[in-house]
Amino acid sequence: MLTLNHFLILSGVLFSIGTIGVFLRRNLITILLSIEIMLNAVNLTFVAAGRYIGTVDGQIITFFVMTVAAAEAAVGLALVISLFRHRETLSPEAFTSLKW
Amino acid sequence: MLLSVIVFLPLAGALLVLLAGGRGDRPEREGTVRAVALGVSLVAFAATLFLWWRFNPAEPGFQFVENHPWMPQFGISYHLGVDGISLFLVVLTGFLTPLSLLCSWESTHNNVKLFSFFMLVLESAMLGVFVSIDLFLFYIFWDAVLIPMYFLIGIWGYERRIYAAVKFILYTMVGSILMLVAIIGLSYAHGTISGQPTFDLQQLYGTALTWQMEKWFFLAFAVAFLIKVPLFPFHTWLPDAHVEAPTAGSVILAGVMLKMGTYGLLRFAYPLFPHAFSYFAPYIALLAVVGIIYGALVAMVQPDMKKLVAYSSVSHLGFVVLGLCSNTIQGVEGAIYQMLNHGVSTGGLFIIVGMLSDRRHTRLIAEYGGLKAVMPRLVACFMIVTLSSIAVPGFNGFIGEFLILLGSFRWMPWMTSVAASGVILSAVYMLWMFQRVNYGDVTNEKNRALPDLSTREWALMIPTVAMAIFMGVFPAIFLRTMEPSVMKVIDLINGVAR
Amino acid sequence: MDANIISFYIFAVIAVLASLGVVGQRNPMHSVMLLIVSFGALAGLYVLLDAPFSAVTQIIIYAGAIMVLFLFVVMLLNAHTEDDIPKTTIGPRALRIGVLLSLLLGVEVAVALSRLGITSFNNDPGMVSAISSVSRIGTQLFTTHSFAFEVTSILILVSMVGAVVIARREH
Amino acid sequence: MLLLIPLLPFAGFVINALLGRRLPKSISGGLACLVMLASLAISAASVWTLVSHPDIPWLEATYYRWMSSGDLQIPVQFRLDHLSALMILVVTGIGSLIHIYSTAYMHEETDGEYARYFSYLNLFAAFMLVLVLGSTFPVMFVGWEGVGLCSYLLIGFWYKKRSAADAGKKAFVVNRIGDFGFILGMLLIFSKFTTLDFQAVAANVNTLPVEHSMGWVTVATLLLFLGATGKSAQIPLYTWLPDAMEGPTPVSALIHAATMVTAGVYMIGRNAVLFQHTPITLAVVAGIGIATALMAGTIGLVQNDIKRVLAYSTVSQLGYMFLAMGVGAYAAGIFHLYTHAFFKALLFLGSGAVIHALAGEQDIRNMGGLKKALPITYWTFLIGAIAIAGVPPLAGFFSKDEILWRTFAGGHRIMWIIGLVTSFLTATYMFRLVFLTFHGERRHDAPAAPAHPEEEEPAAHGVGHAAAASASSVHSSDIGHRASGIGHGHGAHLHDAPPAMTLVLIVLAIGSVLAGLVGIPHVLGGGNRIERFLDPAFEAHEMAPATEFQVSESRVRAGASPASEAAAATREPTAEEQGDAEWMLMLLSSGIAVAGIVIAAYFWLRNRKAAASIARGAAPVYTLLLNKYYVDELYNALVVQPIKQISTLVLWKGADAGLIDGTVNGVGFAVRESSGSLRRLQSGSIRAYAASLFFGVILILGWYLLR
Amino acid sequence: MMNSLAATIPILIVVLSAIAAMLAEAIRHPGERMYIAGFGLIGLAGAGVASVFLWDTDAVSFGVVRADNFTLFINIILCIIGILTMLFSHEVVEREGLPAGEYYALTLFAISGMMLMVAAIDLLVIFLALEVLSLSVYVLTALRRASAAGSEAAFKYFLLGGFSSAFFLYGIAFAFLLSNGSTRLDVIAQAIATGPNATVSLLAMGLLAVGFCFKVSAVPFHMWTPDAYEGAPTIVTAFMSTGVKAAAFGAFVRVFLSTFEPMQGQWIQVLSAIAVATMVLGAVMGVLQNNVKRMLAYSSIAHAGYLLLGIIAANSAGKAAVLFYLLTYAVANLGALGIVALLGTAEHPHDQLRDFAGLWKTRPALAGLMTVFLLSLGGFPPTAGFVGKWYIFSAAVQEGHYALAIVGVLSSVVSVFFYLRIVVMMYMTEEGAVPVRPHVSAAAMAGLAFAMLATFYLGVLPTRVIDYALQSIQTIF
Repeated sequence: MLTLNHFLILSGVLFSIGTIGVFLRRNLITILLSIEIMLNAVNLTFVAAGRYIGTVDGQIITFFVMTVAAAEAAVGLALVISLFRHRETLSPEAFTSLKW
Repeated sequence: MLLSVIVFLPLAGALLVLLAGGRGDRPEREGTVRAVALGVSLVAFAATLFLWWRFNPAEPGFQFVENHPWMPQFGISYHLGVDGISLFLVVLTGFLTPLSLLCSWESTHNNVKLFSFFMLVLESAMLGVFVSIDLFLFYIFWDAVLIPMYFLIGIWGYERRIYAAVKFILYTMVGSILMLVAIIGLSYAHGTISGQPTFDLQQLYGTALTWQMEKWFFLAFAVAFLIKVPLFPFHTWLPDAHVEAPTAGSVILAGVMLKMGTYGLLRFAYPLFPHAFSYFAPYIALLAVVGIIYGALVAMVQPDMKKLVAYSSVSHLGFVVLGLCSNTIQGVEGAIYQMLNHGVSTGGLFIIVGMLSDRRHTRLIAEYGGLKAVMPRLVACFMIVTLSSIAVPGFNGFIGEFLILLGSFRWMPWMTSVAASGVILSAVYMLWMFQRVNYGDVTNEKNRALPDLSTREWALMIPTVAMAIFMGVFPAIFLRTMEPSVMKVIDLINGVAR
Repeated sequence: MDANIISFYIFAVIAVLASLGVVGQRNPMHSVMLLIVSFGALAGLYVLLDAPFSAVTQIIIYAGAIMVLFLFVVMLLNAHTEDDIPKTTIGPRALRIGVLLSLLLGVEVAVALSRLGITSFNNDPGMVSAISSVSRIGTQLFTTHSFAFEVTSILILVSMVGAVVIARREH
Repeated sequence: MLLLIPLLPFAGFVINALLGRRLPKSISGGLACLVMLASLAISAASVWTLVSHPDIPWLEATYYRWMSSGDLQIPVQFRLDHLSALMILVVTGIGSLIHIYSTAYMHEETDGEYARYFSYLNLFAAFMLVLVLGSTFPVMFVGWEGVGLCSYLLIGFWYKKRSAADAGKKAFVVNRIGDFGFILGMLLIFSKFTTLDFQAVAANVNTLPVEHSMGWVTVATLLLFLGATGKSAQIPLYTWLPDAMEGPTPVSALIHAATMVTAGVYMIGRNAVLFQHTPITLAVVAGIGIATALMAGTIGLVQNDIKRVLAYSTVSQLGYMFLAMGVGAYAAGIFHLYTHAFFKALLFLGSGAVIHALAGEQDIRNMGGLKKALPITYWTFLIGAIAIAGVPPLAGFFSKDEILWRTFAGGHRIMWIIGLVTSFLTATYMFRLVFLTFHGERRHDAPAAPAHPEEEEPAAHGVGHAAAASASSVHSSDIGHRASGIGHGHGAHLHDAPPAMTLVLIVLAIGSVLAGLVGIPHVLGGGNRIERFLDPAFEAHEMAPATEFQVSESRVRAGASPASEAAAATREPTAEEQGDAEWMLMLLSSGIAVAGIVIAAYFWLRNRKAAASIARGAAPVYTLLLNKYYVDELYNALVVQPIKQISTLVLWKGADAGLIDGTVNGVGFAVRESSGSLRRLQSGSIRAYAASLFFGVILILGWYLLR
Repeated sequence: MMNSLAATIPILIVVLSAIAAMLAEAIRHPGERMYIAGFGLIGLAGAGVASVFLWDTDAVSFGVVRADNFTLFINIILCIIGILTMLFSHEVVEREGLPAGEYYALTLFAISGMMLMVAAIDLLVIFLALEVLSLSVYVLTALRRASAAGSEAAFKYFLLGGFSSAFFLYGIAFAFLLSNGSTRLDVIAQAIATGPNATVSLLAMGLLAVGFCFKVSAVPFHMWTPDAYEGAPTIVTAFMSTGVKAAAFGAFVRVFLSTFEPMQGQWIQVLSAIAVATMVLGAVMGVLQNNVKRMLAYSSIAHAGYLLLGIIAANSAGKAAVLFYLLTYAVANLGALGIVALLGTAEHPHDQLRDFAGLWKTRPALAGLMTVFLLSLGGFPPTAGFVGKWYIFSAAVQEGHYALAIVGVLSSVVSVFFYLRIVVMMYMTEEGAVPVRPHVSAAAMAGLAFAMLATFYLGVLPTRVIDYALQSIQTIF
């Protein structure tokens, strides 16, 4: 039988997969993608919780989260472009001029 | 109102100085600025004398009290008052500030406006420390003192001035900020007992604290004050600060600021926490005795006059702390008297060293020698101040030291006996320095044609010397006035403990 | 073993594998594609959860709009692969520590959630239909959440202005 | 009126100090002498008042409350009893003479220096009078330290000379060591009696039993005695006095012979009742006194500097006085103090006249044959020497004999024998001095005397006292100039000092002859008037009604107590049986004095080679004595240098700069260093930042989950 | 209708002024000078006035925005921050060639987001407001397109901010689950009160704490702060160091001291540990910084630590202290960074420590003002900073958190060291080769003067403001 736990644990797994991206990938765009994975994992939680509780609010919040994700993606990608213009690379290791 | 006027008059004067100085650093306005600053400080001095004149010596409690609610939510009030203990420190502050302004007349040309500004701000803050009887208000003034002094050392000091200034401010802050925590804790502890937290000193006296609290609060207070004093082994900021500070800064630092520490012990740390006091007093006294000997021994071998005087302060202030710890009438009165003495005599020494270094731009003893033949008048004043500093009877220093020893002897004869050997050592280091600087032949050609005291310098020396002698000959005038208040404080301490 | 469970596991496996693919890929283009796959799997899961609206928006907005934006940038920057900058301020060992942290995080979340106990869904048909009703979602969105909805407009305005001002070429 | 006694010299000091620079010598010097003479006159009048009222024990005047703190009430109060009466007469009398002498002696100084000299001298007199007149310990202490201060100033009067400045400082510091004891003594007394008034203390202590074991009275008196050893140059603190000879000779006469150095003796006399209560202390006092007397006598035997010989002689005589005090013969001690003031002042001033005549020469090996050139000086000096040697009927005989007799009578036989030996030594070295200086041939190599007195320094001094010897070279402005003024100071041009000086010498010589007459003992039919005069001062009295306001402290006051009567009993030997013994001893000591003179005559008048050969034969002893038992070196090695080294290396560089300040700076350093390494965490890499973030999350969640 | 909108009025006014600024930029002819900051000033003043009028009304709009006194107090702080920023901005924007319309619009949007974040009583709205302000600030950070550092800073800020908001959102999800389908704070509070599902509530609380700690830059979530502050245009640094902190702390206090207050026992140790680490690291790491912006970034981390003490104390003094401290911190920090901004030019940012050498000789007034602000940051009487610190620490002591208070005061001594380094430079070091420092306009000087007066006013006569702070916390907690 399908339970809430299934979905919550799945979302947890997806969420932590998202966090790995920043360490594994040397590409800013992929790192942005991993944030999207995390947001989606949260979405899954919301929908599952809404289903469990019996409210549509979960889905509505998912909708807002998508909006936020879109807005973030727009700004993030703009920043990526801007960074690329400065350094001609997308490796996060290239952007360590600010430190200490 | 009188106390508020006294406290804030220099501050107003400081703003006036800013106005008088015009925009920026304008050397052509220097004379005006100096005159304004000196005038203000003299008026303030006159005001402190007026205070003394109106003071009722028979009354043990606070007089000229002003009490206005300030932050009533926390029981903080603008509460000023003087008693016999603080009265003379107020007068001393008023006395030394014009002197220190005057003694920087020749040596400070770099932005006199700002210099005078900070001096006057400093005066205000110091006066505030001595007349506040609300812990919060006291702490504000206490900390506010640091800033102008920091600038005075840092801007107008000598080579390592920045190091010294930073060390000074951070070191003293470490202590005082722990005291802040204790002040807050005390207030709330009082609040939990009486229902209303307060910072009013008189209400806080006798607050029943648990032993743990009392112990830690006392230590926090004591460390703050002992750093300021400075008691061995918290003293190392002092030589640096003194050596690097401009003359005026040294005079104020030694003359008044160190007394803030001893004053704080007497006014706050001891009577607020009498049990802890009686528990810790022997240890503090032990440190004081070590400091007396240690300061003297280290002073003896210093090659730099200012440093020597700085270490001598460690020694002298050790006496004061010892006297305060004894909690006997003579010990405490002697300690207060010694605070005043030290202000006059060490202030005088710094002024003289300043005069010498104005002329020769060095403070190393080895650079001098045979000055008596060149500048007999200066050296005569030097001699008198030296004698006052080494407590020759007839001068002020003796009264203080004698009373302290007398008082503490009744408490701890053995410790006092050791402390009394400081009497020998003080003669050794001061006379040795005096001799190396003033006696013998003029060995350094640069010293051959130094001018003797100028009129301005006479104006510095005469009050100092006169005070040194006057206070040595007529101490009863001072002692009589402080006695009722001292009795009261002792009763406060004894009323609970011992 | 009902169909729901089987579908759940299928979708879940797809989602996890695709997500791992996203972060395990050197080619950003592939990562984006795999993410779309993952999103598809999630949409399937939404369906399982009786949330068709979410499933649809997931496909339309996420896969259809946001991912296209990503793709567009990837292609714009012509960044088909990672730049090999051997010099890294953070060494491989430290990198492993980072990965370890992530794994630890997953473990922690999983442990926490497993403590919830079995919480099965209510399969009351009335509730299910209420959940999956788009009109209800619309009503809710424009009544209870109307203010939040308005806020998103500002959010989008900000991101629009921001994206423009950042990405605009210097004159 | 009592106030005027010290106040007049003080006024002289103030005027000379402030205006002296602009005054001619005649005025500044005249003023100084005038105030001293006025003071003498007032003293005499005061003493007359006291003496003419036998019913009152003292005159007292209270001026104002000086220190007042709780139960400590110290008025500025002067008290003139018989003891202080004698003292103020000595101080003002001898003081006046020496002032007069100085007007001539110091005449070569510039106006400013001259005035400075007299201002110091006046100040000294003022403080000395305060010391003597003060009715309480603290007031006495004012004078006590004040005279020390003046001594410091006057020893270092020729401040350009390093040795003089050093000697002054040494005097002050050594005195301070004594003062340390004095202060502690005061503290102890106050802590027990809550009074520091001499009479009140005496009255209080009389209520206590005599302390035969180490009690607090003993401790207090020992501490006071430490003060006395400092001031009066006794073992172990005597080393400053010989060095003090760096000062002008009249200063040596006044301060380091006649008055200041006797303050310790006076102080014990003042507290006779207190000391009488502790046999232990008395024994210590006597022992130290006689040991000092002997030691100084031996050293005096071989010294070559005329003033140093006199200085050691002073130390030795002071030892006698302490011996007297220690055996309870207070009156005898004070009597010796009084006679000593005359003849020692005379000797010093005489030596000053010699030095003056020889343009600063102080080494007796370079003198000789001055008898003819300086007849007045010679004869007065000789009188002084006879007096100090103890030849009857001069002053020294009576006082010294009294002491020896009392020692003997008190049963202190060993001390008595040492006293006799010392007496012998005294006669010997004094006459050695006389013979070497005035008799024989002039050993001063006249033609070799340089035209420039500055180069007169005899380089090969041997003793190592370049300091003393360099007197002439460094302060050329004074003695050197004077020499040139008087005619280059050698050969036929030698002559006696100016009238002001010779007059003083003559007066003192008369004094040395006659001063002893007030103390002719009973056996000689004299009735020992001085003893009867002084005795009341050594007892406790009811406090006399105060003349002016008095501190209203109620104290327990005992009257003349049994204890003091018992003490009196030991002092008053039953005359008859002991009369014979006293006669015998008197003869013995006179004989010893004469023997000493004879020996001296043999060695230094007749057969100088014999003296030299003895010196060679006992070379180690001779060297030891010449170097004063190496005590200065010992102190230097054991005390001075260790303190300096420890202070510099251990305390300052090690503890202060290293440990304490190192800790303080170390905290700062630690903060900086940790700042430096912690900021490396901020590596700039976004992955590190993310790791930090995740790390935080994991910690928080982990805390909740695993708790 | 008006009533239901009342709570949003200040926010609306700011949003409108932002839009006006945007439109102004749009209709402005290229090269035409226009005082766009004026729109901001008007809007912020209006918002401030509106906030004053709303005082004590406790208006609620849409069920998710609540203009209680707490909100309004922070609104006023934000208005002050905004007004000062606007006053400083005009010449800075012109001199550094920042896109004016966008700059003002984004700043004002950010302020509206901040106001909303504090006013919101629904986690979802808080999240959205957080995103509004975050996105605005990210963009503002990167606003100087020519600067690689700016973009780098912005991206770091953005990426870490993205992570943290994911965590935050995750926390909201659990809260949603916990409260049976609502994100409203009061409902969540009820759910916690009625019998919390321990694990879910802990998860929700922990993850929300992460989000807030990130925004207030508490250790170990602080890593972005120095880089972002250094890379951003100075005026933006000034703005975000104060505004974001005020808003984030406002929401933090609201969520943790009302909704999650029953769970105080659960979060107090965590926050204590974070506070200690924040205070110590912030102070210690600032010691060796040579870039003033970066130094002040570490200082702001330390200050976040002190502010956390107020939350940990969790008594009324603590809550009021947080508000008061935010105000004192805002004027002082904005003043200090404002001076840095005003002295900088596009070529020469004037943000290195040595750039300040001899400032008092050429610009005594600015040096004096800077000193006052630094002393206030260092907590010296009689400036506002002292009263703020005293209030915070006394709140902590009142609850018996002596250890925290002692760590706090000691770390504040350490931080004094680096504030003094600037003072040392300004007064005690000879002027180096610094290019001519630009002129500072009267408007900016007026702003600085206001900040200084506020600093002294709050330091000497804080009673009234403290009273307001106490009033503003009574309505909600």
